[in-house]
This record gives sequence, structure tokens and C-alpha cells, in this order.
Amino acid sequence: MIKRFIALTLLLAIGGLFASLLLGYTPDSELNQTARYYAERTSPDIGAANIVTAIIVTYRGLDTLGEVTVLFLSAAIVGLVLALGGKSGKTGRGTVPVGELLTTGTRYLAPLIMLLGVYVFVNGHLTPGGGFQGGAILASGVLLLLLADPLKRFSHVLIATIESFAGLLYVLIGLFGLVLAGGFLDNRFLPTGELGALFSAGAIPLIYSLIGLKVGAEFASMLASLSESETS
Amino acid sequence: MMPSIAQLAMATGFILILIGFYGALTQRNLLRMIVAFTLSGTGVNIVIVAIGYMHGRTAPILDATVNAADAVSRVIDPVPQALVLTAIVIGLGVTALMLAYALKLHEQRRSLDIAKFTELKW
Amino acid sequence: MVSPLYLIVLALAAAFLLGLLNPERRGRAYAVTLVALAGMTLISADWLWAFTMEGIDPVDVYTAGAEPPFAINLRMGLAEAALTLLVNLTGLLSALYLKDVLLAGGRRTMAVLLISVMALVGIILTRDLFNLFVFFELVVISSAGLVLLANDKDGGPASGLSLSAGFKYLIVSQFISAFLLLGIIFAYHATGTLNIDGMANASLGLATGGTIAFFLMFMAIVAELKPFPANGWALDIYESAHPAFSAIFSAATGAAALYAVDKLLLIGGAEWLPIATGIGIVTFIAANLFALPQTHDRRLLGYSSIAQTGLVLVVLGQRDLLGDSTPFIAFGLLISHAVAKAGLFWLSGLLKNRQLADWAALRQRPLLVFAFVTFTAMLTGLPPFPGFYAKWELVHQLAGAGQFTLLGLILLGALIEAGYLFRWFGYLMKREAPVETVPCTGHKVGPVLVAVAAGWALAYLWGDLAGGLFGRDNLLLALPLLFALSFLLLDWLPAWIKNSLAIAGMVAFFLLTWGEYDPLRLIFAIIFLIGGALTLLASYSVHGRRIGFYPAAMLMYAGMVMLIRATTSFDFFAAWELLTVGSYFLILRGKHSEPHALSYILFSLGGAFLILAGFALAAAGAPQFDLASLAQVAAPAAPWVFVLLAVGFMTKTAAIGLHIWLPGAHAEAETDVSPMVSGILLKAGLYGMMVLLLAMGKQQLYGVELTHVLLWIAALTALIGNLMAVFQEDAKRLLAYSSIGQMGYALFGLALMNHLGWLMALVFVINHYIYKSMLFLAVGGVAKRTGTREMYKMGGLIRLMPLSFIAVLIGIIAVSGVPPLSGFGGRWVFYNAIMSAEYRLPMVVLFMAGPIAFLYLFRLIYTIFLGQLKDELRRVKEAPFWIVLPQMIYVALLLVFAVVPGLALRHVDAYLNQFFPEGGLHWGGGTIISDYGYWNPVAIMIIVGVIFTTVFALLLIVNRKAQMVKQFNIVFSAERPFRPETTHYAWNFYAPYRKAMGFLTQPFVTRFWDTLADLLHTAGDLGRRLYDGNGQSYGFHFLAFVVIVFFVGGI
Amino acid sequence: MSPLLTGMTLVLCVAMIVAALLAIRDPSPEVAKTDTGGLPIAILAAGLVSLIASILFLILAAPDVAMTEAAIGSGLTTFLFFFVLGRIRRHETSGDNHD
Repeated sequence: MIKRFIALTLLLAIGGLFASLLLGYTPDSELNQTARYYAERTSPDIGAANIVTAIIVTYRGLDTLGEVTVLFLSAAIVGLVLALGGKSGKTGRGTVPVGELLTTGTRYLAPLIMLLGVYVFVNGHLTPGGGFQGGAILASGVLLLLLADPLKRFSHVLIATIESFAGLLYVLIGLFGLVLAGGFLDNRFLPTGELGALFSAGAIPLIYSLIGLKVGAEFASMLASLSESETS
Repeated sequence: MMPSIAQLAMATGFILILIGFYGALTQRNLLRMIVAFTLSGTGVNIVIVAIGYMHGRTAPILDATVNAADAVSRVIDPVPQALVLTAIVIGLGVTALMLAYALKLHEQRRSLDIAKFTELKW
Repeated sequence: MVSPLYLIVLALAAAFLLGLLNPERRGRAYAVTLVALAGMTLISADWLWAFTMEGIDPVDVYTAGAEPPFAINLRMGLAEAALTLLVNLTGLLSALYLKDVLLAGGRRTMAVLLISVMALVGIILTRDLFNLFVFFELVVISSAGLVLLANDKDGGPASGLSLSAGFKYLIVSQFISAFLLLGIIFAYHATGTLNIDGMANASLGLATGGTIAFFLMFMAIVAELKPFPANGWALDIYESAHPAFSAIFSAATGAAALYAVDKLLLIGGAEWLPIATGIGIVTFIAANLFALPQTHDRRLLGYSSIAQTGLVLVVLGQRDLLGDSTPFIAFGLLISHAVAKAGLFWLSGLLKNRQLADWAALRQRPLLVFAFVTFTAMLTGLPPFPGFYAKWELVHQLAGAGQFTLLGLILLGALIEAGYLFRWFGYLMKREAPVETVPCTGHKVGPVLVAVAAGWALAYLWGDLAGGLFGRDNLLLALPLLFALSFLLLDWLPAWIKNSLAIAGMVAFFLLTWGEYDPLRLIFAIIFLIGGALTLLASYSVHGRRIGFYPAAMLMYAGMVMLIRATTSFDFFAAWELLTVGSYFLILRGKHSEPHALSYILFSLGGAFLILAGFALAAAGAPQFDLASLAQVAAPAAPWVFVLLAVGFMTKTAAIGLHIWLPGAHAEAETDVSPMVSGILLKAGLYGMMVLLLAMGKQQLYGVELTHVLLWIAALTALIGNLMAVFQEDAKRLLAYSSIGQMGYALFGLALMNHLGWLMALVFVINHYIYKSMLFLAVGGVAKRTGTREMYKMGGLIRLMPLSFIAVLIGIIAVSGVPPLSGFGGRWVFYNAIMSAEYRLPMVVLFMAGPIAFLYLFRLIYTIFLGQLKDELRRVKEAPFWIVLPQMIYVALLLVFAVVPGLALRHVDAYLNQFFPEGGLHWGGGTIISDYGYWNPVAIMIIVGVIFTTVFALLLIVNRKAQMVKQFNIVFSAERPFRPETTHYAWNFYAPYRKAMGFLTQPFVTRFWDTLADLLHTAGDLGRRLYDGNGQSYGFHFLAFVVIVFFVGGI
Repeated sequence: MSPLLTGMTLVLCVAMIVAALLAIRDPSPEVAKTDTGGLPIAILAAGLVSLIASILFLILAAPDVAMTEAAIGSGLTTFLFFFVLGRIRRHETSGDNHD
């Protein structure tokens, strides 16, 4: 009880902080200098219709590289943690009955879902969504496969290869930007093309696709390691 | 005066953060603590998006209705959105990690009670 | 130079590449990891070279072809280059160290390590706030992963402990990230930019909500520094993680987080500096205090890491005050900490057991002991390491600005830290070693040795830097110090060769330089160098290699020589610390000297800190000053300077109240070490007093004349020291207490502040050196032969050890100050001196001390050499030749000095005329004339000789019929011996006196210091219970930390 | 500003808070007998919060964020929780006769 009381007292104080932030908040009526720059320059400089995508992939590309790395790390460490002191003996996952419907449905649904994922990240520079969302959708296809057949082992090697390959290419493309264009992760070593076209915005679709693949692979590997039994 | 959408959302975000914190501080079950943290994470994200919201403007995507020329006066601030995307993904990474830890801790001790993992102290 | 971006690219590319390699070809993956880390190290080193040697300007690196604030930019400057080098090198060495673990863990583990290093580099380089957040998350996650690295080969996979530590870390970092994100977004809203420099220009604090936004960010980033009380999680990590990871976590992560705070403070501006200081100093004190009761090595190192980081935060917080010297100080502290901590963590991985006392196993490998010494010296800020320069600068600047509270707290914390580190070293040297072999595999020892080399290189570098900044010579190039250090390289030689080298070096140095000293310094130079060489003759009696003895002894002598050669306050203080450390190592060599050596070093360091504070106060903001200009210190500060310096010096002369270290330290030391630390070392304190008194003279504080206070202290020291000596059963302890009394006399003479008083003090300096060295050698020789120092176990040794008997006889005649020996000369000058002064009461006290000295001195010769010989001692031989030889030389010296005291005193007397023109002596032929009488040493010698022979002859005639009593004939006295002691006639010899005066010898002072130590321990022990191990509590701590800073900081 | 939009926002906000409170509610004693008792409700409630948040993001003109929150915040995260929950439950049942 005393713990709750202390917690409430502390949070009351923190809440006070938040309240003063909230009360001090006045919405901007004009874009600030940074946002204005993005709104004005994204389409001529970068050639992407989705400004958020332009920011994520180009202007703040280093963040995104870091973000992808966060997932890479998490997936790796989740794998490491679960591999700790691997108790053999309980290899089989408990037999959970899987409905016929799910199995059959999956067979048709999973490729469709994955296709949707690819669509989302390929069009990241034009429409809402992109590598992360697409990657998540890809991973949900994998998830479905996992649910349908729990004993199906996902090829860790395949996942790891996709993941690493995409990551390596991502870094390389970043370097192309450094060498051929204005700086690391600059997308303009490829033509920016026409605003709104699929093949536009320089390297953004390429990068976002790689991110999509990589993120998808990372999610999939996390899901797979968390769902599989402790064997590895 | 009626609060704006942004202020409403921001207030909700703050409340979610506090609720999450409270849960994390009072629930002794590891998984419940993690659940609480995802709540506060969501709260943070809402606050960030709300801060970039500007009344009467559209999403920062150029299309038929919003062309490049008048984007400056038509779209909202894209930066917070970009930041939130990153934050969400990082949040997932951390959550997955914590879950893996919780799973392994349970495997070792057959318990999810945080108060049972206090050999390291002082 | 390649773009700093390649630091990040290289690590990431390698990490991703690892995934493409065959998982079973682990060696190849390991090679990729090492190559990437080595490449990163090279890039950093290249930049560092360019900044320091070619003097290029900092470089901004833009990404995405857009300028900041629209795209993320990185900056590479001198600080960044140095810090990334530190991070990359630590990463590389830890990767080497982790060879087995990484090969077992596979490519995923290696990738995590690579990314962890990359993220730290990112934190240092980035100039974008949100990017900083991303890198911080990477650090958090990779740390949580690396915590799990298997602890050691036989311990199997990571224990549940590190798992729970990692989870706790994740809990706290969830709170931290929430605050950081909120802070960043509101700061962005207030300024319209995420760029750190842009935000600094936009003066965030003025914008609405800007202050709170900054507060949130600041708290989040500061929390990564593990501030008190939000740091329990970090300790758990230090305790449970693999030491190689802890090395990264302490050295590299700490450095990166500090730099992040530094960047953040750019945004916050001056008003946040006091808050940083406050957090830093509280953390520094609390962590050091909590470390005191620790017995787990890695947790102790964790506490120490936290404390050091707190100290650097204090420095950052005092940036406005420290000005241009901030980097010099901050880097000095940070880099000492990083190198030493990494080294110690790596060392800890070589040992199997985790208790501090288990480090005794390290004694198998002297090289590793040397590494430990290097690291400890770096952490405690001893010369010549960077921390020393940083400490000196910091204290001077703080004192110059009147920040005395902060200064006091810093010194207090540093003293506590020195306390537990030196206690640990004592364990290492003296405790029983557990049965284990310390592995000597290259990939594990290599990193440790690299850290040692880095430590010494940095010492040179900082000496050079300080030389450039303040016009000093590089300490590390001082000839005496180099000479002492060269014995480290020669330690493999047999002892007798090293001994000869040492003696030759000291004599040669004296011959080369003796013309440079004024008469006062010449006396000390003779005692330190020639006297030192003379005592070293006794060291020929030790065979074997005697590892560690010569570096320590030579360090002490080097310090003493540098002390008298010093002309500036800096050189003086550096020399003071060197001689302190050297003598500490010497004292620690004794068999049972562990606790005594600890109390010696603590009192000495405490005294040294007072001296430091005194110098800093006197310097009034200047980096150093000529010792002679102590005289010009102005009024309000001057008496305080005097008090600080005087108390500091009196820790070395063991004035009453500060004396408790001396008896144990001198008594437990090795036979040939006792004369060094008694006969010679004590003089360093007197020398300091002389310098102080000559320059500052009489000072008044609140109307009290400080020299008068000194007189009282001196008189009491003489009285109590002598009294304590009377009741000792242990011969060496007796001599040690007698030294306390003797130093009281010398101090008294100085405090008289007149010509004769000083002359007397100088006579004492010379006499005390001679007879105390001689007595310690004689008694040491006896103890060596009899195997005991308890006097009641001896007796009747006069026939077996006649030479030692003669030495002791001459010695006690000299000490007691009866004619005809030189002690009398001292007394004579002394009586003349006090006649001339107006302080009667302390004089009476001092007079009382005189006869008391007779009591214990008489006992020394009576109990040991006269009376019945014990059965078990019948086969005892005379002491070894090399121990007797110096004694005989001393006997000769005493006689010479007794006959012609003018030999030395004349010049000093003339020299003193400069300072005390009145009341000098007149030297006429063989006679010395004072205002009150005259002294003709030769005549006295003859008269006393005649009287002695007459009396002796008379006694022989009268006692012709005296009969020998059998040894066990004590039944006559109707006493039944029920304890072995009571069979000896001289046991508890002065019991009646004890009844009368025992109250004076009650260990009040010891009790006082013991209570103080207990109090600190208890406080630390209670305080650390805050960290109850529950991850949730750590969450509470963090929130409480935020709330407390909010309210206390008045935001 | 349109009252309809504000009203809708208000409803969403209240719903989120309620769901959040549900998610951190103390489990009732009989449910809390096992470590995992009552957890599915908490997890689902948290997922619901994320889901509603993604609608809120749409209203706040952030479609990218909305998609991400829906896919990752409410989708993947919830699945992760259930996977872990499932494994822990299997531990519990197998662990009981094991120890």
C-alpha cells in the first residue's frame, strides 16, 4: 500500500510537470523553419511525394539506419537470450490443435499478405506507409504461417541472410550517396524522376524496399524465436 | 473555450504515460510491467504526433490536392511524424527484448514476480 | 583522413556482413570483428593525430546532402577524436579479451559488440538531438545484450544474475526514454529545430515550455551517468556482467554519456551548470561512501566508476568558473578513470573469486601487481598521472573562486575513495592467497598491459600539456623520478646489484648537486641522500631479488630530493605525494603492516589534501607560485593557509592527534625500512614546517597566535609520545613512540620562532636521524636474531650481541641528552632557546617530558641486554654484518658530532642569522657561547669520561662480592609465575607509573579516529541498502531523482 | 473547428484511458493465483489502446504513423505478448510436475 502511495505522490509531481507542459503548449500557426524547408524543398530536391518518407529515408536517414539497427540488435539479442542455457529435452512444442480452416486459409492468404507488404514499401515515397509498415505486414504473413503450422521451422539461415544482405546493401547505398552525391544516404545519385512516379525520388524506393525486407526479416526472426521451443 | 484536438490528444497522451508509469511501478508481474510500458510508449507517441498537428491542414503528402507549390501553407509539420515512426519501431524492439528476458527469467525461477529477482543488491 | 562517417559505416557493415558468413566458421567472423574495430581505432587515431599535430579545425560532416538543421550532421573535433579513440580502443581490447566468449557465442554476439561500440561513437559524433536518442537506445539495447555474455568459461552460460540485471536496466531505460522523447519533442516545438547547435542559439530556456523540456532531456541523459540515487541498476550490471563488458560500460559508455551531457549543457546554458555540479558532487560522495563497506570486487569498481563520473560532471558544471582549463581537467579525470577502470575490470577477469581479499592471488604475477598499482595511482590522482594535474588545477581554480564547500567535498570524497582503493591494495599484498593459478594468456593479459602503457603515456602527455600551459617541467622527466622508475625495469636483478646501484645513484646525485643548496637545505640533502645511502647499507643483508623494494624506496628518496629542490608550490606538492606513496609501499612490505600502512597512507593523503588546499588558497587563482612568495599571502587568507599547511605537515611529523599511524607503521616495517621511515622520512614533515614558518612567520587567527598553538601541540606531543613509549613491551614500538616525542621537541624548537629554537630543531634533525636509525637497526637486528620484538622475551644479550649493545648504549645516551654525546648539545641549545622565549607553561610540559625519556630508554638497554639470558636464546649470534656496519658508522658519527658540533651547526647558525638576527651563538675555537653560558664539547667529553671511569671503578670495588642469581630463582620474591610474561623481571616494568599517569595514555585519539571510520562505514552500509535489488525500486529511484532535482534545483 | 471531429476525438480519448486502466488493473485474487492469470485481458486492452491510438493518428493527419501503430503497436506487439504468454503457460503446466 505504501508503495502505491509513494508511486501516486511521485506521479503527481511528474503529472504537474506534464500539466505545465500541456498548459504552456500553443499550437504553431505557421510551419517552423525546419518543417518549412521540408515542405518547400522535398519535391524539387528529393522528388518524393510523401514528405515523411523523404525525411525518414533521406534527411534523417542516419536515424533510420539506427532504427533498423535497433531491430537487428533486438532480433539478435532475443535469439541470444532464448538460446541461453538451452535446455534440451523439451523439444516439441506442446501439441496445439490447429484448425483445418487456418491451415488451408493460410496457404492462400500468406502470399497475398506478403505481396501487400511489398506493395506498401515499394510505394513508400508516394503514399502513406513504407519500409516499416511493409516490413510489419510481411512479418505478419510469416506469423500466419507460424500459426498454421507451429512445427514448421523457419529457416533461420534464410532470414538471417535476407536481413544481413539488406542491411549491407543499405549501408552500401548510403556510401554511394557519400561518394556520388551530397552526403551519406543522399538519394540523388539516382535520378529523382518525376514526382509521383514509381521510379522516382532517387534511391528512396530502393532504400525503403531494403528497409522493408530487412525489417520484415527482423520481425520474422523475433517472432520465430519467441514462438519456437527452446532448441537452438 | 473548447480544447483543440491536439490539446485533447496531448492530454490523453500524458495521462496514458502516467497510467503506464503507475502500472510499471505497482505491478509486480514482469509481463504486466511490460504491458504498462507499452501503454506509456503509446502515450509518448500520441503526445509527439499531437504536438505537430496544426488545425485545418492535411497530412504531409503531396498529391492531386496538395501540390508542391502551396505545400508550405497546406501541410502539417512532418518532423514529429518521422520521429514517431522511429520511436514506435524502437519501442517494439525494446518490448521484444524485455519479453525475451521475462521468458528466460521465468524459465529459471518459475516466477514472474519482480521482487523475486533481488540477489544483486547493495 | 577518411570521413568520420566511416566509423559508423565500418561497424554496421561488419555487423551485417557477419550474418552472411557461415555460422560455423566462427574464427572468420571473429577476424571480421577485430578488423572492423581495429579500422575504427585507426580512423580515430588518425583524426586525433591531425588535430593535435597538424592543428586542423573541427570538421562538420553533413548527411543526405543537406545542411543542418535540415539533415543530421556529425562533428569531428579534438574532443570527439580523443573520445572515439578511447571508445574504439576499449572496444577493440575488450573484443580481444573476449576471444573465447565471442567464439563460443557466435556471430550474433560479435554483431552486438560491434553495434554497441558504433552506437557509443554515434553519441559522441552526432549533433542532432533525436539522433542522440537513437544512439542511446542502441547503447541501451546492446548493453542489455552484452550483460548476458557468459561470465567465465567454467561458469557456463550467463547466470540468472546478469539476466535480472539486464532486465532492471531495461526497466529504468524505459522511464528514461519516455522522458527523453518528451523533452526532445517539446524542445523541438519551442525552437523549431533538432540540431543541438541550432537549439543552443535559439536559447531554448526563453521559449515557452523550454525550461521543462530541457529539464526532461537533461534528466534523461544525466540518468545515463548513473547519478545517485538513480543508479542501482548500474551496480547490478557491474556486479554480474562479464568484466570485459564492464570495462566498456565503465570507460567507454561513461565517457560517451558525459560528452552527451556536455553537449546538452550547450543548449541549457549557464543556469543549468549548478544543477550539474550538485548532481555530480552528491553522486561522487554517495558512491564513494557506499563503496566503503563493499567486499565484492566488481561492485566496488562499479561504485568507483559512478563516483568518478560524478566528479567529471562536477567539473563540467563548473565550466564557467574553470574556463579554458575545463577540457584539461575534465579529460584528465575522465581518461585516468577510463584507462584505470578498464584495466581493473580486465584484471578482475583473470581471477576466479570475487571477494576483495581474493585478489591476493595476483601476487603470483608481479607485473600484474604493478598494473594494479598503476591503476590505483591513476584513480587516486597521484603524480605523475593525469588525474594529479587535473586535481591540482581543479582545486586551485575552485579555491581561487572561493568555492570552499565544493572543494572540501571533493577532497573528502577523494579521500574516501583512496581509502577503499588502498585498503584493497593492502589485501592484495598481505592477505592469504586463494589456491588458484592466475592465467597468463596473451589475449587477456595483453589488454591490461596496453592499459598500463596507456596510463604512463598519458602521464607523460599530461606533464607535457601542463608544461605548455603553465610553464612547468614535465614531472615524468625529473631525474630523481626517472631514476626511481628505472628500478622497475631492473627489478629482475639480484638485490645486491640493485642496492649498489641505488647507493651509487644517491651519492652521485648528491655530489653533482650539493653546491646548489643553501645550508638549511644542505642539511636535509645530506640526510636524505647520504643518510639514505648509509641506511641502504643495511639492505645488503637481504638476499634474493627483493621484488618491489627498490622501486618503492627509490620513489621515496626521489620524492624527498625533489621536495628540497622544489621552488614552486606545484613541484613541492608533487614531490610530497611521491615520497608519500613511495614510503607507503615500503611500509606495506612489513609482515603485519597491512592496517598500519593503510592508516599511514590515509593520514598522509588527508594531510596532502590539506596542503593542496592550503597552496590553492595561497595561490589565489594562479596555477602555482614560488614557495618564497608564501610570505606575500594577504591577510584574510594567510592564517588559513598557515593552518592548512601546518596541519598537513604535522600529519607527517605525527603530531599528537595525527600520530596514530606512526607506531604501527614504524614498528611493523622491515628491519632496514624502519630507519628509513623513521630516521629519514619524518624529516620531510619538518622540512615542510620550516619552509612554511620561514615564509609566513607568526600568524594570528581570531586573535590567537598560531605559533603559540603550535608550541602547545609540540609540547603535548613530546610529553604524550614519551609517556606512551614508557609502557611499550615491543622494542620497535617503543622506539616509534619515542620518535613521536622527539618530533615534538623539534616542532617546539621551530615554533619558538627564534634563532636558538631553530638551531635546536636542526640539531634534532641531525641527531634524530643518526640515533633513531641506529637504534632501529640495532633493535631490528636483535629482533631478527631472537625472532621476537617483545622485550620480556629477551634479556642478557650483552655477551652474545656486544656490538648491538654498544650501539644501543651510545644511542640512548645520545637520545636522553645527557652529556657527553651530541644529544646533550641539542639539549643545551634547547635550554638556551626556551630561556629566551616567553612561553613558560608549555615549557614546563616539555621539561616533564625529559625525565620520562630516561625511563623508556633505560628500559631498552636494561631489558634487552642486561639481566638473565633466556634458555632458548643461548645460541643467538650477533646481528648480520651489514646491519651492524651502519650502526658502527653511526656510533662514529655521533662521537664526531659530539666533539665538533660546529661542523654543521656553524653554517646553519650563520644562515639563520638572515632570519633571526638576534640571539645567535658565538663560535670561539672549541667553545660555543650563548647569551646564557658556554659549551665546550671537548671539555665536557673529558670531564664526563673521567667521572664515568671513576664511578665505574668504585662500583667494581664496592660490589666485589656480588653474587650471580640463577635465572629461575624468582621464587624468592614469593611470586608464582602463572603467565610466561611474568617470568621476566622487566615485564610491565613501569606498572606503578601506569597507575599514576596511565590516564594520559588512554587511546583517546585512536578511539576518535576509529569512531570516525566506523561512522563512515555505517553510513555507507545504511545508505547502500537503498538499492534493494528490486527493479521496480530502481524505477522509483529514477522518478524520485527527477522530482528531487526539480524541487531542489528550483526549476 | 468541427465539433464532430472534436467529439469523436474526445470519445476515442476516453476509450483509450478506460482501456489503459483496464490494462493495468490489479488482477482479482482468484485470477492472480497463477503468474499468467488475467494477463490476456491486460494484453488485449493494451492492444486496444494502440488500435484506438492509430485511429487518433488518422484524425491528427498522420497516416504514416497510423499505419505503423496499427501494424506494429497493436498487431505485432500483441502477438509477441501472446507468444511469450503461451510459452510461459507451457512452462507452468510442464514445470509443475517437473519440479
